[in-house]
Amino acid sequence: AEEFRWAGQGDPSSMDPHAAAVGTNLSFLGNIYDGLMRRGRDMSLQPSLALSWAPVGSDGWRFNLRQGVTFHDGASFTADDVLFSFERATGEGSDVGTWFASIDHAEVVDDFTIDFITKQPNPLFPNEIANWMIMDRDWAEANGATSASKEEPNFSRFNTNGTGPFKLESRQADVRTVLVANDGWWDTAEHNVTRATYTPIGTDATRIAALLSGEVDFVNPIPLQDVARVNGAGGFSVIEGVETRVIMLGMEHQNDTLHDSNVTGVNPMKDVRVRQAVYHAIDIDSIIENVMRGQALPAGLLISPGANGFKDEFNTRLPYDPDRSRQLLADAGYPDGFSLLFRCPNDRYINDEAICQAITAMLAQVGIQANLQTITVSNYWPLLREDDFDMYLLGWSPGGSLDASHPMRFLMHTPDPEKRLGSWNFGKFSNATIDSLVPQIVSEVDAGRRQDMIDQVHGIMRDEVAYVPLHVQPLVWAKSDNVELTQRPDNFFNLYWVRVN
Amino acid sequence: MTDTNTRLLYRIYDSDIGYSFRKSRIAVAATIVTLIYFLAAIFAPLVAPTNPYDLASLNLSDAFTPPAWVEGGSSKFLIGADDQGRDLLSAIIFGARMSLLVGFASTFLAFVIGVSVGLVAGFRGGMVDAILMRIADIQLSFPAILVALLIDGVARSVMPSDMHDTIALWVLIFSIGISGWVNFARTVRGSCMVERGKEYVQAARVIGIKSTTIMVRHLLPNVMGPVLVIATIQLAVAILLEAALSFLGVGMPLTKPSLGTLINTGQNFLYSGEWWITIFPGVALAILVLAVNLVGDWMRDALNPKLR
Amino acid sequence: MAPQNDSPPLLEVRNLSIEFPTRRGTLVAVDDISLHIDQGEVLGVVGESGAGKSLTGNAIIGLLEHPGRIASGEILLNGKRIDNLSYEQMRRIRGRDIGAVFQDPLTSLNPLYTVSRQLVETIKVHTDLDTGAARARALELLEAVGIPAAKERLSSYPHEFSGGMRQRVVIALALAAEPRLIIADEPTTALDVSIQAQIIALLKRLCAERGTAVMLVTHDMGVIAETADRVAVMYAGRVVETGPVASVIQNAHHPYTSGLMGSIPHMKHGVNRLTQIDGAMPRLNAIPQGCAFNPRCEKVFDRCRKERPELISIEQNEVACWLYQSDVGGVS
Amino acid sequence: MSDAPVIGPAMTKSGTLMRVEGLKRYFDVSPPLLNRWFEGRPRQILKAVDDATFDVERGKTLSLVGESGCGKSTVARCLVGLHKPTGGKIEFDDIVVTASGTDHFAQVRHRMQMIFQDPFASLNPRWRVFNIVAEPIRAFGLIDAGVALTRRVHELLDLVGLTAEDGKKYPHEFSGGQRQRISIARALASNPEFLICDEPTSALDVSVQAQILNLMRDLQDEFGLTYLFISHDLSVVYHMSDSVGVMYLGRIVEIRSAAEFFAGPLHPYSQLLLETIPSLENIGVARAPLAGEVPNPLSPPTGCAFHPRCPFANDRCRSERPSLREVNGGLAACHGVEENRISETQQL
Amino acid sequence: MIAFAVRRFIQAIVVLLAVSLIAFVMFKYVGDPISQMVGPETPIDQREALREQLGLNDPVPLQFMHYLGDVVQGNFGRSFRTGLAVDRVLLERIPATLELAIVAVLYAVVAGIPMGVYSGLYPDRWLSKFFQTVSLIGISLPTFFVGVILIYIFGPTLNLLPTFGRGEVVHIGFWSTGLLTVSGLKSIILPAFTLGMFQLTLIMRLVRSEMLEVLRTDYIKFARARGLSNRAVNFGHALKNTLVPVITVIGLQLGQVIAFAIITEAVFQWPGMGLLFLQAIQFADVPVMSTYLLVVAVFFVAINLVVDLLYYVIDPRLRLDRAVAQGG
Ligand SMILES: Nc1ncnc2c1ncn2[C@@H]1O[C@H](COP(=O)(O)OP(=O)(O)OP(=O)(O)O)[C@@H](O)[C@H]1O
Ligand SMILES: Nc1ncnc2c1ncn2[C@@H]1O[C@H](COP(=O)(O)OP(=O)(O)OP(=O)(O)O)[C@@H](O)[C@H]1O
Ligand SMILES: [Mg+2]
Ligand SMILES: [Mg+2]
Repeated sequence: AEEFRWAGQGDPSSMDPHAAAVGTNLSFLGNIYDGLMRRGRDMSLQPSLALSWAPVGSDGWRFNLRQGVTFHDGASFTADDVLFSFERATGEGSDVGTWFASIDHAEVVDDFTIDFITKQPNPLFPNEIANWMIMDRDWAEANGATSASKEEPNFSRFNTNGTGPFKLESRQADVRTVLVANDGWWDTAEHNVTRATYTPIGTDATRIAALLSGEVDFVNPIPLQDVARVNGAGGFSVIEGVETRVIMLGMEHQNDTLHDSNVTGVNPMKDVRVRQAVYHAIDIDSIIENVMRGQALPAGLLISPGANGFKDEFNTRLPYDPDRSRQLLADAGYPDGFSLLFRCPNDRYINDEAICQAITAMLAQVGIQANLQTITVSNYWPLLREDDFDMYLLGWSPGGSLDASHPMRFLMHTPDPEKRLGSWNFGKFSNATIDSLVPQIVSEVDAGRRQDMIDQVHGIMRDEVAYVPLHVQPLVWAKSDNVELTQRPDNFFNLYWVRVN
Repeated sequence: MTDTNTRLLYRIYDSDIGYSFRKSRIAVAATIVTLIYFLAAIFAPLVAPTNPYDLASLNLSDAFTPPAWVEGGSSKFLIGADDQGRDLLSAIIFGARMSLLVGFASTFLAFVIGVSVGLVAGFRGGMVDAILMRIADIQLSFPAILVALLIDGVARSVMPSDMHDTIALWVLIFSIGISGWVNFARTVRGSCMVERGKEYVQAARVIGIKSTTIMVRHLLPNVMGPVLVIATIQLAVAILLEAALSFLGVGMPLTKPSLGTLINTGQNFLYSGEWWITIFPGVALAILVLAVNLVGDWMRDALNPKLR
Repeated sequence: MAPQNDSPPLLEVRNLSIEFPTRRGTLVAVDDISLHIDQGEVLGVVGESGAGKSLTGNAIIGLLEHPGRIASGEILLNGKRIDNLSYEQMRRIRGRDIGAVFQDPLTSLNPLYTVSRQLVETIKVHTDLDTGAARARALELLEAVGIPAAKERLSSYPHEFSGGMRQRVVIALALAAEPRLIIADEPTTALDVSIQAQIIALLKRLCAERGTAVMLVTHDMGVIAETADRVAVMYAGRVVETGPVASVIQNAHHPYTSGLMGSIPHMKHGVNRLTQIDGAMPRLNAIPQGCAFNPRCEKVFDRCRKERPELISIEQNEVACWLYQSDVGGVS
Repeated sequence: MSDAPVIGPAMTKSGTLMRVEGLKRYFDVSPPLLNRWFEGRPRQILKAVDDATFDVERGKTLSLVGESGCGKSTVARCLVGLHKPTGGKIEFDDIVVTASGTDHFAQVRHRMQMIFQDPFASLNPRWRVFNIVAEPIRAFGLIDAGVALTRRVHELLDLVGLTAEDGKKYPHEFSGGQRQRISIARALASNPEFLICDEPTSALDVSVQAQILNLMRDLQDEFGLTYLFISHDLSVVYHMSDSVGVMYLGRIVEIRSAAEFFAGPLHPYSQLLLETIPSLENIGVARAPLAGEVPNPLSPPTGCAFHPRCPFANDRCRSERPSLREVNGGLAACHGVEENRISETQQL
Repeated sequence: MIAFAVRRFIQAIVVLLAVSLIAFVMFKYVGDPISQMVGPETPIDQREALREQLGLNDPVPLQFMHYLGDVVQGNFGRSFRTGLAVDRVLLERIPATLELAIVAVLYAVVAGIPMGVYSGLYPDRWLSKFFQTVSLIGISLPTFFVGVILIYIFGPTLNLLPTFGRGEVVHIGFWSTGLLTVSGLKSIILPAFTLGMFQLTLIMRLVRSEMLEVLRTDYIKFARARGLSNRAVNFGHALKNTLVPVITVIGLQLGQVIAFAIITEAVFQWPGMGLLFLQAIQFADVPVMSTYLLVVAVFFVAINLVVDLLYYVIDPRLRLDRAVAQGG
């Protein structure tokens, strides 16, 4: 009987695996629900409820399912449950519908085989659904939980019935959630945890105090500055890794005027020289050393090393060169600089506020007066959606697919609500070549040709300074020495890799 | 003129209150400390070694410089630098300026509202009084911090967002001020009810002086004693409240930090050994509030005839 | 009427001075006064506001308030000093030997307790009676002070009584342990004219019945006239004249006393201009040298401004005035 | 207006200056609505002054006496406009000041002034004496600020026995008697003809009281002032008045010339009041105290309000309220007097 | 008595109505609930539909009427964020906050009153001066700062006390209590200390000054003149008379404590209403916020009611009606 207690920053907003495509939820629920496949310690796709998968015909994928799997309530798992989970995930109220954007329909072949028919070839489909979790149709129907919608009293938001390694024992939202090991799990358990308690602790200092005073075994994340302290405390260790999330600056590309500026009637950011000037003004090494305490990688791309399509030669940054920056501004017609509205979240990314402050100071040194406005993330997105910024800070992680095309679809393609493309491209960066390349990249099966197109996009991206990539955010977890666990680069934490000694 | 001034000064010096002040070493010390804060706040740009608002002057590589006497410290940063490479001493001086500004302005607002309401309620009595005092009751059932949080929240969502930092100061002043008027109103009302029954008020009414004139010229000066005490206490409360709001993330923005904001940011570096970033602003705040409270305390005793 | 026999007077105050240390030096509020009260005697103490009457009374029951203190002098009860007793020893004397009635009946009673509780509490402190007996005694006392339907009123709270009734309760409390001396500090000033007479009459009757001596502090000469056996007239912390009541009123020697008598509007004297003493009693911090009354005195002469007069016997009275100092001879 | 007379016009006219008819002032002291609903408690009207009628002769002094709470101050306040009368008529110098519909009060306001009881409360402690005295002058716009005003204030201070220098001080620097002088100076500032004095000396020591009473009489002689003098001290009233009105529970029970009144009051209450005056002559003789408590003005006894305390009360007194009737050159409200059961010579 | 009760009740209703109106109107304009309810990917038309469905497009007075109607029926809506019925969520959180508040106030009272009495009785002793000084420091330190430092000291440094949460709780009916388990008791020490420190100071200072004032009254002097013992005078007479204002303040403070618990709960991750409220503010969770406000107001009103009744018990003068008191 090994107890494991851990603390994180926030609580999963729902126990429904389709309700929110948010890391916190998916990571947590991955302990309760299984998907068709799962990612290993190195992010590689591994069989889970699907034993194998392969393209079927030209436009589809076939999944052969594992037999003898039962849900926590004892019901057995069949292809029908997969079909149900697909319907549910694409249905009303689901937040994970975009994972299936390429799917036309699904067909149950037999009890343990299912086909997903795509609208056009989609080589990445298995990657894209790596975080998709399977629910039991009978249980959902019996409890009126056939949709993931939020507003009705939805049973599935507080109750679970997965096939995963842990069962939900009790849950008090925002206070504590207790899981117990599922003895009937289909896989042999690597973990030795019989009971696991999760507590969300919002305040950094309190969270780290909880670890250091032995009240929890593991916390995620810890503030960067406390790494040394934890390592030095004795009995604790920090697990550091590189997350797949890239932090960047976004800029207004389309509007003809800035929101808050001493230059009116023009949008300097439309001038690529100005965007380059911003790029050159940023001393990323200093930010990494002082704000990120040396625990981040400088980024030249919107994807991190290890992502599909990443190439080192494109990952170089424009050098820090304030003089060049001033020169570029002068060339663009702003020898005295200009001012702009710089928006920044203060509780979304690691040290986001401090990063923005540092950037503001650096921009000030070349003459750009950024009016920095920091705000809690829940109010941040609406502002970005309302186009209420001149420059903003964004972090992007290529989700389950870990593919270079992911940020292209969301961040680089011209916004197109119809096709659900460019939906996070708040600055409305637009480049015809990229727009034509993105669909091709998405459906291209040949790896070489695909990489060429990706490189082409990355080239344009950098020439145009569509975004100013900053760094790849680190993952900093801390645990007590008596537990072993695995940090996955997507910041998912899996209980089934935990051993308590 | 100067002659009357010096005479007035001497009168104050020589009065009972002046004497009790001189006799109380604590009160003198507290007043001096408060004055130092005030002067430092008023003349912050002259006093502070650097201008912490001038972002262009910041150098990120100065970040986390410890106090000068600690190993690794630099004489450039007497009590260290914060996470942005800002001179902490300057930040504290400017932070105290913000805290005092918020404290003063909000206390003044509470004072104006409270005293007006109290005067009207106490002088008019009857229905007007009943209604005003019920409003005060309702206000009281919203503790100050809630009121401030609410107003702040509302202001932030109603105002255009790029004005947030610009208006943050005003929002703070308004919300803290609004949450503090009841004490003034109740006290003034109480004293007013006593005073309005006194015959000097009736004497004024007999010669047909207008009510508003009576309130302002006759009553107001006579209810000011306890009001001053409350004002001092409210000043301390307002400074603390501002700090608390900053801690909860709705106070002054990081670009114009108050002491509370500084503590809040610094708190993140307590465990990593960069204690000075939070401890110094914390101590600065505590000393300021303590000094103000001490002055208030002394004043309460000195002005309370029942206690001397 | 100095005591004729050998036994000491019930209460004797010898050369009592009371002072207040202040920042501008020590204020002498009561300056070297001597008084005595015999068994069953009513001593009236009159004087203007601030003359030091209450302080004297408070000093006698040992309740001088901080920072006031006895600077010198002795207070003797039955010949034994009581001014230097500990709090506990003095407590035993208070209520049992010396009772007190203060000016304002509105504030003398604890508003939170019933009348009976306050009475029973007092009785039990000074006697061995159990609660039942104490209650019975309380009832007797209330009846004695003339509270109608005393039985029902026992469990009333002070605020349920009128001012006059409350003062009766206060008197009952003061008499609860049958003290031999009552210090009544302006017991009627806060009361209505028509009630004042009732209370004075009551106090006088009860004390006469029980042989209780009374020190009656007041500034109402009329009250003194009808109640007191002897009078002490105080001015600026000093006793300026003392003697049997009739003699002081009708045959005042001290210019202050006679001025005081003259300034009382007399019904029977026709509507003349009142005698008036100009000026006001000096403040404590500005008591003139010599005789404190000298700036207001019509008969002032040099010596008055320099030397302080002591009490000397003139006829039945004792007077502190240089006019009557035989060695110099007055102006008269 | 700098050549305004230093002193109010010395009135040579004689006759009635102030005429009060049927003056009523009621206070609604009902318990709160809910108490009335749930506890069945009635509305309660306190008749502080009920049907008071009297005249004040020019240059003369009318005194009102009576126990605490009998309505003396309320009468005074109605006269100077501090209370709005519930009913009745007030005429000042033939100008109807209060009657339904008309209000000429502003016209006469500066011609009457009031002196209050408490010398400690009647001066604003935060004002310098100069400003206190100057306030009515400024309020009525009698003299423009400047030298004339200063001179006038100094004259007034001088008049009441203070010095010009005293104008710079604050009230707390004065003794009670001096403060009352300041009050008088303020009251005289607007050259009033009529002064209402509500127990002006009851807070003072006798020796000081004598100074004030003398001063008031001097002023009356000098300027022909008319006084309404309120007191509960009959010996003071005796000293000051030309005529006396006795109030009991909001009603005037007797009103006569002072000489007659003190020679032999008619109403039993007046007789009792007179009895309670301590006398310096009868040393050691106890007064016969007036029995009984002051009745509750909220539920005054039926009939003659005095009957529970009256040794002469009979059934008629208990049921029928007497009204003021002419008796021996004065007015009295008493069945006994009317029926000759009580003669003025009969002493208790 | 009935009238008194009814009056109090009506006042309470008015206060509650006003509070709910203010709460409703204010929160009507805070944040955008829709963006919290749906994922970031949900298209505009779906958002609009949801807006319509939730009645967020109705006229404001109508929304308020609906809201009131619901509140009266005990239906406080569902949290925008978690979808849980708000009353259930809050009900779950109330015990934590109440226990914290009550323990804090209790500690403040139990320590504050004796300290106040002592320094009122013996104002010149050094211990009184010490109390005075300490208490001033107590009201001069920001709560959150104290909390942070305490956590630092008792958590990682000394490893003595838990630094977050409530520890083990025991469920008794709907109530969950941490006061019956060792870990629960240990957990409440730091937050209650932090929260109560300010109140302790207030109470101590108030008791002291009331004591000083009461000791100067005539009835205390008269009680001494009657020969009562020091004890009887100081505790039987003086202390009881100081209680009336002290009780008011304690009552008012309990309301304040519940609100100021927001900070303490945030620092110590105490799973009470305050933490919920703070989260709700962050997520513009209107139903939770307005219900929290209502709950605080209800507590406030309830406490006031109790205080009034206590007055009634302690102070006989209040039992008398105004008019009678005047007439007598
Ligand atoms: N605490 C004090 N500090 C300084 N002076 C005081 C204090 N208490 C009393 N005195 C002064 O002592 C003098 C005598 O006071 P006391 O109360 O005995 O006068 P009194 O004769 O009783 O007057 P009253 O008739 O007004 O009661 C007064 O001048 C008063 O100002
Ligand atoms: N504003 C008021 N509201 C209610 N009742 C009042 C008010 N003013 C006076 N009264 C009542 O009217 C009655 C008469 O009061 P008034 O002050 O005229 O008496 P008084 O004769 O002047 O008494 P005193 O001698 O005490 O001054 C009293 O019972 C008093 O309680
Ligand atoms: Mg006295
Ligand atoms: Mg009166």
